[in-house]
Amino acid sequence: MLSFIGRSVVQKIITLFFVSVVSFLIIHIAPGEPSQVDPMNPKFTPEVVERFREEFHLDKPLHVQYIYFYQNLFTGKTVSWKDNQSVLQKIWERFLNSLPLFIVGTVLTWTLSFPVGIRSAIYRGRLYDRSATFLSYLLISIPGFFFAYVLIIFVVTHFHVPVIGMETFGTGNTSTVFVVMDRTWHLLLPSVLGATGGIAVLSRYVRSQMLEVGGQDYIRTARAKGLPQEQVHYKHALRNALLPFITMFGLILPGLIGGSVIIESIFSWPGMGRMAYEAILARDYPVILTVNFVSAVLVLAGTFISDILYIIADPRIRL
Amino acid sequence: MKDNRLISVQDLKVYFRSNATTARAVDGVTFEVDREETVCLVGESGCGKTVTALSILGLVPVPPGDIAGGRILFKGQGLLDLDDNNMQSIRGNHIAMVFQEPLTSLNPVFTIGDQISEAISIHKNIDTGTQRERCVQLLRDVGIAAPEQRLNDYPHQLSGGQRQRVMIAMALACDPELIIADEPTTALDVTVQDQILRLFKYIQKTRAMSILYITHDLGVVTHIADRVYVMYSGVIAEQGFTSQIFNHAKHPYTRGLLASLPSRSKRGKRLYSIPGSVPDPAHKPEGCPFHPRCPHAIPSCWSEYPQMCDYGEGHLARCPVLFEKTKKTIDDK
Amino acid sequence: MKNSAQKEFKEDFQLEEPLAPKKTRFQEFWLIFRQNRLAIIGFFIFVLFFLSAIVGLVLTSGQDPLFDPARIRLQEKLLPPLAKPNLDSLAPEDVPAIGFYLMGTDDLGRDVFARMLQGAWVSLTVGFVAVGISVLIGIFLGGIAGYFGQHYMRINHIVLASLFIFGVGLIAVQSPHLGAACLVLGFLLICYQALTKRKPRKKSMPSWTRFLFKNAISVDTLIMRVVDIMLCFPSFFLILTVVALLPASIYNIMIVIGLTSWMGTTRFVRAEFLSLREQDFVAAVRALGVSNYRIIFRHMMPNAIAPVLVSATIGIATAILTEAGLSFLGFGVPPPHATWGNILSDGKRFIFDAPWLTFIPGIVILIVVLSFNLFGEGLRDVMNPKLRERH
Amino acid sequence: METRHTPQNIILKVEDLKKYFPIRRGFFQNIRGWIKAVDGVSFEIERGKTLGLVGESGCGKTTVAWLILKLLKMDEGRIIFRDTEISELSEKEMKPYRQEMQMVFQDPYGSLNPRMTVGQSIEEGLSILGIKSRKKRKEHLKKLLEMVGMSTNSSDRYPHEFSGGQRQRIGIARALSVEPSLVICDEPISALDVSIQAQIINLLKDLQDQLELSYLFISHDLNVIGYLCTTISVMYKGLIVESASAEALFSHPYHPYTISLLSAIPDPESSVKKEVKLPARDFSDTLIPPDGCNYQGRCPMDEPRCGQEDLIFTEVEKDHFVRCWKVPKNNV
Repeated sequence: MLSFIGRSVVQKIITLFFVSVVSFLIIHIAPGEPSQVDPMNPKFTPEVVERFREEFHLDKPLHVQYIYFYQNLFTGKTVSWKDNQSVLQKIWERFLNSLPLFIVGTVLTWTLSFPVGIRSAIYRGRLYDRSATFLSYLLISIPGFFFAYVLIIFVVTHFHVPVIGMETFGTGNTSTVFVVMDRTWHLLLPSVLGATGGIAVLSRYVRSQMLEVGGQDYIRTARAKGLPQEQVHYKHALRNALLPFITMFGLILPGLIGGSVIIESIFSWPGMGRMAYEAILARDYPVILTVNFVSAVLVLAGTFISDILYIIADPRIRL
Repeated sequence: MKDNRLISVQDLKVYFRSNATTARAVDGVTFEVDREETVCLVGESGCGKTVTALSILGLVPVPPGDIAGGRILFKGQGLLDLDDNNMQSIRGNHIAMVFQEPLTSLNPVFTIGDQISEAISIHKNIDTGTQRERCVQLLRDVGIAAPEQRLNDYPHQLSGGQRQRVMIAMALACDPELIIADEPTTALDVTVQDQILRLFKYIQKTRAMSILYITHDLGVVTHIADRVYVMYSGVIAEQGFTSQIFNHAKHPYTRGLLASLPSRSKRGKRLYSIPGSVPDPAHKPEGCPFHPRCPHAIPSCWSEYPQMCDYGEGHLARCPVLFEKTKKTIDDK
Repeated sequence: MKNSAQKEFKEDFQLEEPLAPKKTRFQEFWLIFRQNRLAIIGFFIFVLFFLSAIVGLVLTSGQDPLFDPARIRLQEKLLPPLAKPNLDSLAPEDVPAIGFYLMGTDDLGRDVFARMLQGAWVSLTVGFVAVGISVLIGIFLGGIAGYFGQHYMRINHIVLASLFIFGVGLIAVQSPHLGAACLVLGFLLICYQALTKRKPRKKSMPSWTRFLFKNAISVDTLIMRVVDIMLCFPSFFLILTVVALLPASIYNIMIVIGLTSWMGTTRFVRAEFLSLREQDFVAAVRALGVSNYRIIFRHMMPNAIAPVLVSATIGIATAILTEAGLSFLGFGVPPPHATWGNILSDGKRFIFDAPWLTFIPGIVILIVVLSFNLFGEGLRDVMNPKLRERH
Repeated sequence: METRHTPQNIILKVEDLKKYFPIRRGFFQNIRGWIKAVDGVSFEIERGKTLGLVGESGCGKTTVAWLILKLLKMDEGRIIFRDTEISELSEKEMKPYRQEMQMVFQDPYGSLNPRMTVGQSIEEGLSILGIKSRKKRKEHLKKLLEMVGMSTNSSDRYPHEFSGGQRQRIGIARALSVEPSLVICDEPISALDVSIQAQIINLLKDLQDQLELSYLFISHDLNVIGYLCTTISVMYKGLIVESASAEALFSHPYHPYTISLLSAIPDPESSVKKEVKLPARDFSDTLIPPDGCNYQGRCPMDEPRCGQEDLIFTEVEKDHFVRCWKVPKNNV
């Protein structure tokens, strides 16, 4: 077990190194330079550009730049080119904003898709299963931004509540109840939207896993023992069907960044995804690279956690 | 005699329906198992023997399965009419089953102790301590060394033979009257198969229970069976005591099977082989299901479904053609 | 008795016939496929979409297209679907070809129907080209990892490859001396290898060179690590970054989507190949002495490709969604050219005044993507060997 | 029956074949032990005769087959086909010998490419044989199909349209398409229906007579082995523990494992019911076997000495070899 952990950590660190190199190369080899972002801006005289290049080591060869950048990153000195703020500080703030969205979305996904999927599997081929199947295809296929607008129109016209942003502007003096309600309304739509795709995909997956396990011989054994149906489904089948989801559980971590760009920009939610989007627009390389690096760390940490969980959960794996 | 009957299956029909076809997996099977008797159901893959066993326990998946007709009487009680709850109290408690693949038939994520005591706890009202003792005793009975330690093992930690012993222990957990063993040794090596067969006989003797043993291996049958039912394509082709079947087979199929077995004594001689293939349950031939492969087939075999012919002393075969022939030879004599 | 039976058997000895009546592959596919009603609907929409994209391309391009998606009629702006143009105020060449605006007009008075037709072609090509790229890469790398996976890269291979990559890389980033040195070193290494290869055995070599010929990493591990690295990038974010940095063009989008989505296929093909390698029929043809090339392309690929096709169908749906998302965010295809994503994006400002600008492209994307998904699921059933096997 | 072994008469000779699979553990994936799948197997097959290799599942029978066909790389040993040592040949040099040795597989469903018609599968072999003309190939194909008892119109069908026994026939036709002289049959009938097995056995026997084939027949079923084979080698955990002519092995086996195998055969002809004993002890398998005899722990005649000595394959009678130190003493 210890040697597995050791091997896996070393492997992940090597992977991380290559990720950092590749992302650095992608950004820097692509045509265009940040110093040319706004050539029309009168403030950017050639001297300023030159000073700018010098300050951010842009005049050095690439490998030197690489070392400078990651040195700064690990010592926490990296600053955004746009506003000279500490990148880590910025990411942390945005991360805190994204967190409630992420948590509500994840909880919704995982609590809804399992009952739906299991029920679909048990009532396979019946009306419930068929409508759930069609609905999940519908949800997988609907473009998120379109669905967002449909929902916005629906909520705004029927409930007359504003939903854009994190809270309604100028609600500072009103009662706590109102603020909480207001916050909840703002949180609800984007997190529901973020969860729909996940629910659809996951419930399909739960269903097929349950069906797969349901055809196994040990389920027949359990029934031959005289176990009641519920116990067969929820003890013998579910326990085995759940195993693959442990691997998926580790993979929700990176969803913190990647999945939310469109939704956060529609709802003007000041989260990580929106920050990344703005950074890309502004060619703010340090922010882009750091976000990328953080998300790679999250991916690797996620797979690491799920590997460990899987080993703990499945008695067949011996190390 | 009547009181001695444990289970009787009468004209059981199980069909599997799909959109296009209906596969008549079991097509009118009748057989009995008496108390303290070992009965073998012999047949090739696809002849419906497993489906027959599963339908006794009500484990045929519906749909696509469909119990199209017949009765199953267990101690006089019709099993097919029971609701789920009553059926559950019979499964494992009065009738237990041992399956073919011991590895896949045990749940990989529970310890064997859990799985055995689960069977006890459903049917018997015993506290956990006693359950544990009973598990240990059961494992010891089926010949597993150091049962106390094995209790906390997972199935993958055991060898194939040990797993099958665990399956048997699980079946024995509630002292059932009938054990249905569905090809329990097919996946095992010859030496292990021998041990398991001995174990079955030992159990039957010491516990006074009945065994319905399902196999395709005629060699196994001679080892274990008191009476034999030969199945072909969803029907019973021949039935009788073991010595009757093996020494005086009356159905062309049984005869063909016996003649086609390779053995050292037949070296150098050409083996008899039954021509053709086993019929697909979805496209069975008309009349006698064996007629396309039968050397004795006469035109009426093409169209008429053959009746069981009684040779006396419990020996029956579903072949009127051979029955006529034997009668003639007896008359001639 | 036994003898007579044997004689009878020998007399009517007959050749074995196949069990099932003859059916072509297509008939078999169709028999299974038609059981899935949703898949059939998906398939017809799929065909319809395909046709309309091609027809749309013909009708909306050229010097004087029948439907001009770029024609601006400011006086006709934000008309609802099926609205008749005001013939008095409109120049005759501005009147739409079918006499009315089937899907209304947008804020510049452009015919939404014409724009949707033009966008269909964009969606179609993006979907097919991007998935084509990713499937090709995926099959190639997955096939190598699955078939030649046990082969080892020796240290000299790796040294060589990295020398050349660094050499070219360093020259590209303006340090030509170091780069040239790397290249020269690599060239020397090749010469050295060629020399040593001619010698019969490696025994004569000094011990430090033997280190060069040690096995370092298996091909399989190498490819799978590359997949791991690629999976570390959040895909939409990566696509967004690259598309933003590159000049806006539809081809860049296709290539970028393709280059960032091959990992699933690779893993899949690798797993298929690994399991196929273990199958007896592959062992049988290896025993016959069939060449590796033929084993891969004639025996393994046809068996591995079916599930890849299924995931490709669903991949097209995802690519269309991704492209629409990019267009929506304002990246990608440059403005005068219409795509479904940017029609929706332009329309979002008028969501209450002209909801059709949001709903028409939204629903069309939904239907097309849905049809691809349903069709893919249907294909999965058809390709499932369990459903076709008789036993 | 017994002819003196002359070198010309021997078609395949295997000497001290070894294949170990490493067990890797720990941080650096160091090799912590070896699974000795095949641990020094030697035998020879005479032209036109059948050697039976019998043993329980996992004893390394199939690995031996794959090693001989060079589908797996061996670690040590020599394979001599006719007069040529083929163990060191490169893939290119191996080509002419590949055609000489073919294999019939256990699983009739997995051994045919499901996406190729029967004709295509068999013709592949024919084109390797060098038959270029299309017409000739079709003729050959027809002949081959008839030889294995299949009708000619099955050539444009896909494997799933056939039953298990029919597929096995097709598999045999494919193996014969390159006109081999040695066919390795790896449990060719154990996956088939009982009523079909005899068909395939008869077919294999007919083909042997017609084409003068030699067989290496791998099986776990002593009934079949006893019926088909001239010589029998009993394999246990990677080693051949006893080897003799079929008559000798069945009438007076020496090795305790062979004895237990023979007594365990469910033989319908001996309808004597076996006596009921207490359930026999069951055996746990260890991954890494101890020193000395590999049958330790299961052997009824276990003694401390079994764990100390390395055993030699001793000739206890003419052409009867046993790997057990007790046997010569009993026999003297």
